[in-house]
Amino acid sequence: MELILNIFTSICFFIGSLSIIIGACGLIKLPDVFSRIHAAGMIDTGGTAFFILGMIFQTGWSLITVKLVLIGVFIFFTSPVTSHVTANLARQKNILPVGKKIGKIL
Amino acid sequence: MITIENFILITILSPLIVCVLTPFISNGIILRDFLGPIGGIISSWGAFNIMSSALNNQNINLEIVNIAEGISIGFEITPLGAIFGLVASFLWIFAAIYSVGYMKGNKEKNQTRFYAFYAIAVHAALCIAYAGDLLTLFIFYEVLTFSTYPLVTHKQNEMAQKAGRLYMSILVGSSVILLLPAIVWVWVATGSLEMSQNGVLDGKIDVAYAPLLLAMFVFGIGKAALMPIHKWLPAAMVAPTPVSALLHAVAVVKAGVFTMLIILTNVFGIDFLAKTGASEWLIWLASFTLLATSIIAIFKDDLKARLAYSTISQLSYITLGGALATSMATQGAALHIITHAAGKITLFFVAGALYVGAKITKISDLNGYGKSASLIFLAFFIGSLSIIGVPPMAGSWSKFFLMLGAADSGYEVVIGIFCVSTILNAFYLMEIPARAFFFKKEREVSVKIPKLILIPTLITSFLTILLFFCIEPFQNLTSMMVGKI
Amino acid sequence: MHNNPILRISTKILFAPIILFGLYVQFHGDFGPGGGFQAGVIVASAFILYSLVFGIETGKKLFPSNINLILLALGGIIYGGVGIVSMLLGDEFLAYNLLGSSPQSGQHIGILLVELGVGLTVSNVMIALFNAFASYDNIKEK
Amino acid sequence: MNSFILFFILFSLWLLMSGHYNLLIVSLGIISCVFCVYVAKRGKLIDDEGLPIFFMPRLLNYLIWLFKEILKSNLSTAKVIINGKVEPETFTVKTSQVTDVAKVTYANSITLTPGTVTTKIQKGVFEVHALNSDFGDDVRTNEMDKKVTWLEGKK
Amino acid sequence: MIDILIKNLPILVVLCPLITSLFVVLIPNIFFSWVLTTLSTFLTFLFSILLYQEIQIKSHISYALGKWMPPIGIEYIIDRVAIIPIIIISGISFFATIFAYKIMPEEIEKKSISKVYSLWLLAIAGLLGLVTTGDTFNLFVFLEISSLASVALVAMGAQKDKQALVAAYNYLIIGAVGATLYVIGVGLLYGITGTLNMEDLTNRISDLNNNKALIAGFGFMIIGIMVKAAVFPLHIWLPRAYAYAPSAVSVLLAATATKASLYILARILFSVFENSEDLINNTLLYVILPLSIIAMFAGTIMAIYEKDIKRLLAHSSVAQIGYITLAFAIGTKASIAAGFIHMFNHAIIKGGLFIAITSLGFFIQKRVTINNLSGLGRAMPITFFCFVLCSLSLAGLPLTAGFISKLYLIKATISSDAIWIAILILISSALSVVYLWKMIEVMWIREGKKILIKEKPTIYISLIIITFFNIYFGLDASLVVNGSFEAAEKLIGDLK
Amino acid sequence: MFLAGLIACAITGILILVRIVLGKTTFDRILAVNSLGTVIVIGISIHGFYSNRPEFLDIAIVYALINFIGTVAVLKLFSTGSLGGDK
Amino acid sequence: MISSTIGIWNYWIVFCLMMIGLFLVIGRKNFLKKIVGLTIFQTSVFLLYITFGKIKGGTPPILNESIESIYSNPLPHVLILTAIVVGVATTALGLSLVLKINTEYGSIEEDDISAQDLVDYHDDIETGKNVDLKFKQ
Amino acid sequence: MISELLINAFLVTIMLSIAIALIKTRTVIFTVILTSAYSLVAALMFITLDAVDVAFTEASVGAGISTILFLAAMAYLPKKEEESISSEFIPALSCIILGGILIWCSYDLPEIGQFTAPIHQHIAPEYIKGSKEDIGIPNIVTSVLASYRGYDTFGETIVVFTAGVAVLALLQKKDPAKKNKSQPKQKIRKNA
Repeated sequence: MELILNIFTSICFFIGSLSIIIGACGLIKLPDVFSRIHAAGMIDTGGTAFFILGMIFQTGWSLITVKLVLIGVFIFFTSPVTSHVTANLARQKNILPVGKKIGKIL
Repeated sequence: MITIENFILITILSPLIVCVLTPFISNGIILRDFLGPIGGIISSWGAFNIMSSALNNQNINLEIVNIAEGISIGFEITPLGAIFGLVASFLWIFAAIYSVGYMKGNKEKNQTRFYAFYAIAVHAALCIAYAGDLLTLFIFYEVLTFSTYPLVTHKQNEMAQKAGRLYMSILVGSSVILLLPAIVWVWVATGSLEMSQNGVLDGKIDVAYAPLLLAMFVFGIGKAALMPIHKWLPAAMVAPTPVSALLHAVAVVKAGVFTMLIILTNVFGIDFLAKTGASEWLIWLASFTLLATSIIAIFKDDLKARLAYSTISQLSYITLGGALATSMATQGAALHIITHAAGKITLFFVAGALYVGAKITKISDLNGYGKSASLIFLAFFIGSLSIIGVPPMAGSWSKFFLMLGAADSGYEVVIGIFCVSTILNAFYLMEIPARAFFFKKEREVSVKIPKLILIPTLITSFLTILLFFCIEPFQNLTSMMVGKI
Repeated sequence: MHNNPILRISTKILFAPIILFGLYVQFHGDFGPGGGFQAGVIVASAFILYSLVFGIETGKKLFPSNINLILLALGGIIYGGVGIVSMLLGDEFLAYNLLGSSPQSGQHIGILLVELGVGLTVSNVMIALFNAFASYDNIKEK
Repeated sequence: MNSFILFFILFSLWLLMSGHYNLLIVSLGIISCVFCVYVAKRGKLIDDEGLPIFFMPRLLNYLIWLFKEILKSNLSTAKVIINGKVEPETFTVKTSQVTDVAKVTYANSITLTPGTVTTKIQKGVFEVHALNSDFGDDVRTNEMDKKVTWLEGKK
Repeated sequence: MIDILIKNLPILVVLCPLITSLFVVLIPNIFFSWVLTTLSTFLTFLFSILLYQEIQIKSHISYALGKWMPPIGIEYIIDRVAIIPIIIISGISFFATIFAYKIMPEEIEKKSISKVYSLWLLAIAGLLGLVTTGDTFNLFVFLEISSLASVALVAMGAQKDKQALVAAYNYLIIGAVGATLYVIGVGLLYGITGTLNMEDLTNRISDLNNNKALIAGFGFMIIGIMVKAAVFPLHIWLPRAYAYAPSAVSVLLAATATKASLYILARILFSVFENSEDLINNTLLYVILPLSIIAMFAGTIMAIYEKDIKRLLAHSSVAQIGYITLAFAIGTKASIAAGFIHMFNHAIIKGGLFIAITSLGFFIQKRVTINNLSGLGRAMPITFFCFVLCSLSLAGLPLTAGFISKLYLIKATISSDAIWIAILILISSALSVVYLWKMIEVMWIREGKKILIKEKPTIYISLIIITFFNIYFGLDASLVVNGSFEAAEKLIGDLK
Repeated sequence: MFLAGLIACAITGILILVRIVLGKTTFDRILAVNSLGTVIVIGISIHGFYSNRPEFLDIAIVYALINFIGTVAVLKLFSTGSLGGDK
Repeated sequence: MISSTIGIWNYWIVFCLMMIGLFLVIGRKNFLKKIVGLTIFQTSVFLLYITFGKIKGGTPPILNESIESIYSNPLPHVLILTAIVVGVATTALGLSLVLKINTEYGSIEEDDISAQDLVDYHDDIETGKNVDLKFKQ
Repeated sequence: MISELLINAFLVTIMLSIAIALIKTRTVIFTVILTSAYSLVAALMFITLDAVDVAFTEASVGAGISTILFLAAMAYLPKKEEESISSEFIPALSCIILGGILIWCSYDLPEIGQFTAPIHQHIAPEYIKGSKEDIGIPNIVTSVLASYRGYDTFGETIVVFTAGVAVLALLQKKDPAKKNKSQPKQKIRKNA
């Protein structure tokens, strides 16, 4: 049982690690603020989710799980907010996104 | 029956009470003006009693305040102190009367303040006279300095400010930097602040250090106006004349030389000095001062300045007497305190009278005033004779003893110096009555000398003659001082 | 920034849980990391978030500055009061043993109250600091 | 009413977190929750926006779907980042929700799925930035819009 | 009840202003907040006097806070040494509070007054806590209370003079660096001994000889405290802080703030590290002695050339602190006693001088500079008279308190065969007459504008009292002198 | 396993730091700092498991909270020029 | 040698950090930067203390029945808790002063401010043109 | 062991680089962000050094509140730091000297984590024992904080209170009546 859980955790951690590292790479690689937000979003969502899942496998059902879930919920809740507000502000300060534009811009 | 302790208190406190009362009754001007003389009379009554008890060789110790363990403010009667106390309090009567006349006649401002500080200065001088230990001596030495500052700068103008600065910097500087550590040194060396008739330092201090300690004392006592630190005295002449008269002829400078004598006799002890020769350098310094200032005095045209330099020179007599470290010389020095005081106060009174009466300050302006103010110049003449040392004036006694002492000590050169100095004295002092009586008047100025000025002047000049005949009690005291009765 | 609906709504939703979390930290300081300071800061940060999003004036309406001042002192008074009570009970200052029926319960009560005092002061000071800084008027005197 | 609901939510949260179930701590918990509710009420936070109860029934369903979407887009974003084929585009979409809460949920959902970000919100229109046109197409299908509108449950 | 009071006296002294400060901030009324402050400082003064009596019986009181026995809990130690700064601080603060009544509302906006009084009490409480504590870290906490409160008080001067802000800022930063250095020192010592309690520390470092960490820890502690005590090269915060603070605050700070730190310095040097004699002797001889001598002269000379009077007095404080540290540096019983005597006397002298100068400034409504003083001696005779007396006391002239301290200082130096130091001390004190006289002269001699000034009793009453003390302790110093000698005995009696 | 997670977090952290340093616009930095915060939250949680005391997740929560509020504050500063403004 | 160096190298880093912080305080003329430096300095000192408290193989000092192990030293933690709060208090006060200074002087550079002060001082004293203070009447 | 060292080295490197960046940078906002980051990393360091409570506090107080305060203050301050004219040599030298002294003395400090060091032997065991027996709460830090050294904490509360009152008194808003009178005074510039 413990072994299986450990394997699950390892898998989750692996995926999580991958996603945060790729996210970080994206943060460096991508050309402008707006596209970087996507990479950051990867760290916030994919990374967090998998890591927390992996840890939940370790704890079983206990107080710690609750807290882990809370952390997850909190990050899920705040991450889009900060991303959006950042993007919004960048737009307000007249930073235009690169690339082609389809449709009109507000 | 009033005990001697109470007499000390009476003597010391009556000027203080005068000072405290003066501001409160400044509305009743007349009463205020009388306070000084009354205080003087009470005070000198006490001083007389103290002197008589000193003559009976009563040993009186009075501790007023115990500041902390081992230090206190206390009073004690020494023969020398009794003399000085009497001089200061007795002459204060006349000076007070005189100053009323002077201030009124000159229409000075801030008279109340003047009288108050005047009284405080007298108080400090009296406290110095009866000081029981070195600390008390030092404390009131400083009080005297500070209480005279408002008097010196009474005019509150630029010149007064400059003079006041010089006055303070020399007196305070020297006393704080040198006198205080010297006193503390004695304290540390002997373990107490007491003084004794034969000195306290014998065997307590390394002989090699004795001249150094003496130097600290000598230069610390700026009021004795030895040569490098004499500058304050002429500068202080910007003060109103009563101040110059009482303080810079009697209280302040006499406090200085009194302290000097006390240090020489009661701290070092003349035997100790004679044995170690620690004071030899002082003899030469004092002699030099004596001659140099006499010569300077000749070239001063300002009357008060000339008198000031004369004072410096006379003070050096006293220091010299102490430094010679023989009993005769010391006696002479002690007597010179009183004789010179009587003489010099007269001279200053005259200078003030001339200023009030005719606004004259320069000697060269005096030509021919002898007739219009003959009494004044007569007083001046008598005073001058006393200072020169001509019998039957008091000054002759002290000069006589000093010369004897010099002969005793083996420094024959000093006798020569005395002689030269006497000639110089005669030269610069006699010029004034000579000009007044024998020179031709250059311009006509009416001389109006108020009675309140004239009378004290005459009385003090009379005193110089009186003293010649009544020197005996004083002489007894001085011989008690040197332990030979 | 309250006209940005995303920010506004997330603040509205998060506000109460943050305060609750702060109070949780406050009262569970005995068992895990946390205590008055941390709790105070968390509670204060909830209010700060509120003020940031809805504006400082609204924030002051929610938490008037005079109440803030009173609570600011009250925290210290509670802390000192516990000490003084223990002194009146005959012990030394801040000795909690006599506060409860047994020394241990006395200690518990004491620590609880003391931490409460700390939390109150810290949270109120932090809010007060934020308010003072944020509503500073940059106009020169005279 | 809403206050009570908030209270119960908070109190259950407390109980879940606490782990100490003695009288003192629980009563402190109650006091804390009451305090929270009071402050929230004072701050005028207990309304449909601060406590969107009407979401509750269908929320879980939506979340599972959203999570799936997030995983998918994570994968594709990772691909894009590794490949480096970035062709960002900006466009606007219309929204069909009524309440602000729902709009915010929609916007947040867009943002949460990596690859798309809402950059501006105006009355009925969002400005969305996408990493490349594939992501943009996902949004433009309006699938998510419908889901959120369904979640809102008002019409 | 009385038992409880007596038992808890050591803490009550600190607690009284501390707790009151929490209440004062809530009172919006100016008058009542002042009344409460005065009451509190008075009670503190009363407690400290009671404590003094207690000390005469017991000689050493150890108060375990929270009933945890010393090395475990925090301890308050009050002995014959600590009582001196306690009395100084509580006494001066009482008079300063009385002085503050009229002058505070004039300089500070009405809305902030209660807060300022609260800070005032906090500063006092911090200083008192500083001197009573027997725990090195607790000391830091109270150091910070007092310094934060004093910084804020100094900054309140900005309402009349904007330079107060810069002064307060420098005070804050330098003070914080000093406190942090002190904490580093405490940390290093804690690292090698494992204790924070001073007495325990003394015992535990006795077998650590030549431990580098010990030396460094000691050094950092000393530097930190020296910053707070404004010992010479670290004094740069002081002149401005004193000069631009609100009047009442300058009085409080000048008279008390550095005293507490100086006491801590003495305590660290002679009590905490009494077992590392070499270290202490070297520090005294090669660090503190030269610094003190430089301080004496630098402070005095700066004061002579200074034209802003409050700054002038602050420079003179630097010099006076030099005297005190010099006394410590000589390190004999007599000299340390002299240091304590001067600490006490300097507090009352500076208190008086600052009260006088600030009330002058208050009446002329200007920054007090040498030019502005013209003619004030005649316009304000009472203040001027007290000012002169206090100045004379500062210059160390007879019949004043300052003379006593100078006398004992010189005696101590001469009896330890260092007559050159005695001469240096006296030269510097004679120089100090120069700047004091400069002021007196201007007030006395120069004609000023004819201003009609009516001195108010509410302002000069505390000036008169402090001046009276200046004279009184010059005439009856046995209390101070005996106390100081007992303190010195306690500090180094068993050492040398 | 946990160590691996930690190392991954560390690598991510360094990469993000590179972005912070490179910066370009302030918004890039804010974004990167925010991501760094998330990574650190994860790291703290993992560290708890790694050191066998997983009960200290409160710190992670606080961290996330502070991260959020900090970002909001910075953004507010940029949008209105002060933290007190109402716009 | 190496082992002892490893044993204390953490101290060295902490000391370096401290010195950088201190340098910011005393070397920089910008008032805000000084406060930042102070924060860095203090935080580094906190690290020093916490490093003292660490025990190899220890766990955080929170008792747990299920774990029997060594607990790290709690005392430095307590001290630093205190110190952190003190630090933040200092920072807050410093910042408020900087704000006021900026308002009054229009600058927070030390050079600029001392130049202004000097002019002020000169106006006040040398020329005798006395600056009236803002006393309330 | 190695891994602990590794984590430690990583964090320390980050802290050092942040500190150096702080020396370099002249932009205020960047300074503030870096300071916040420094505190956060320090908090991580505290966690790895077993000081969870401290980490908690540092994260919330040191990083959270002070950053917000910095930001709040920054709004009114110049956004750029000017290059100073005066030399930075002497401050740097004195810092290096102090650092040198500290490194010199570090050889006599106990090795990190050594259980036999006096610091762990002297008083700390009594706290650990006492917290269980006398006080009965698991968090030793809390029991030391609130009970054994409760007075320190009291002092600390007072420090916070002091700071609060001080800032309130300093930044007190002026009476509106007075504000109307206010006129901007002419600035005195360096060259003027």
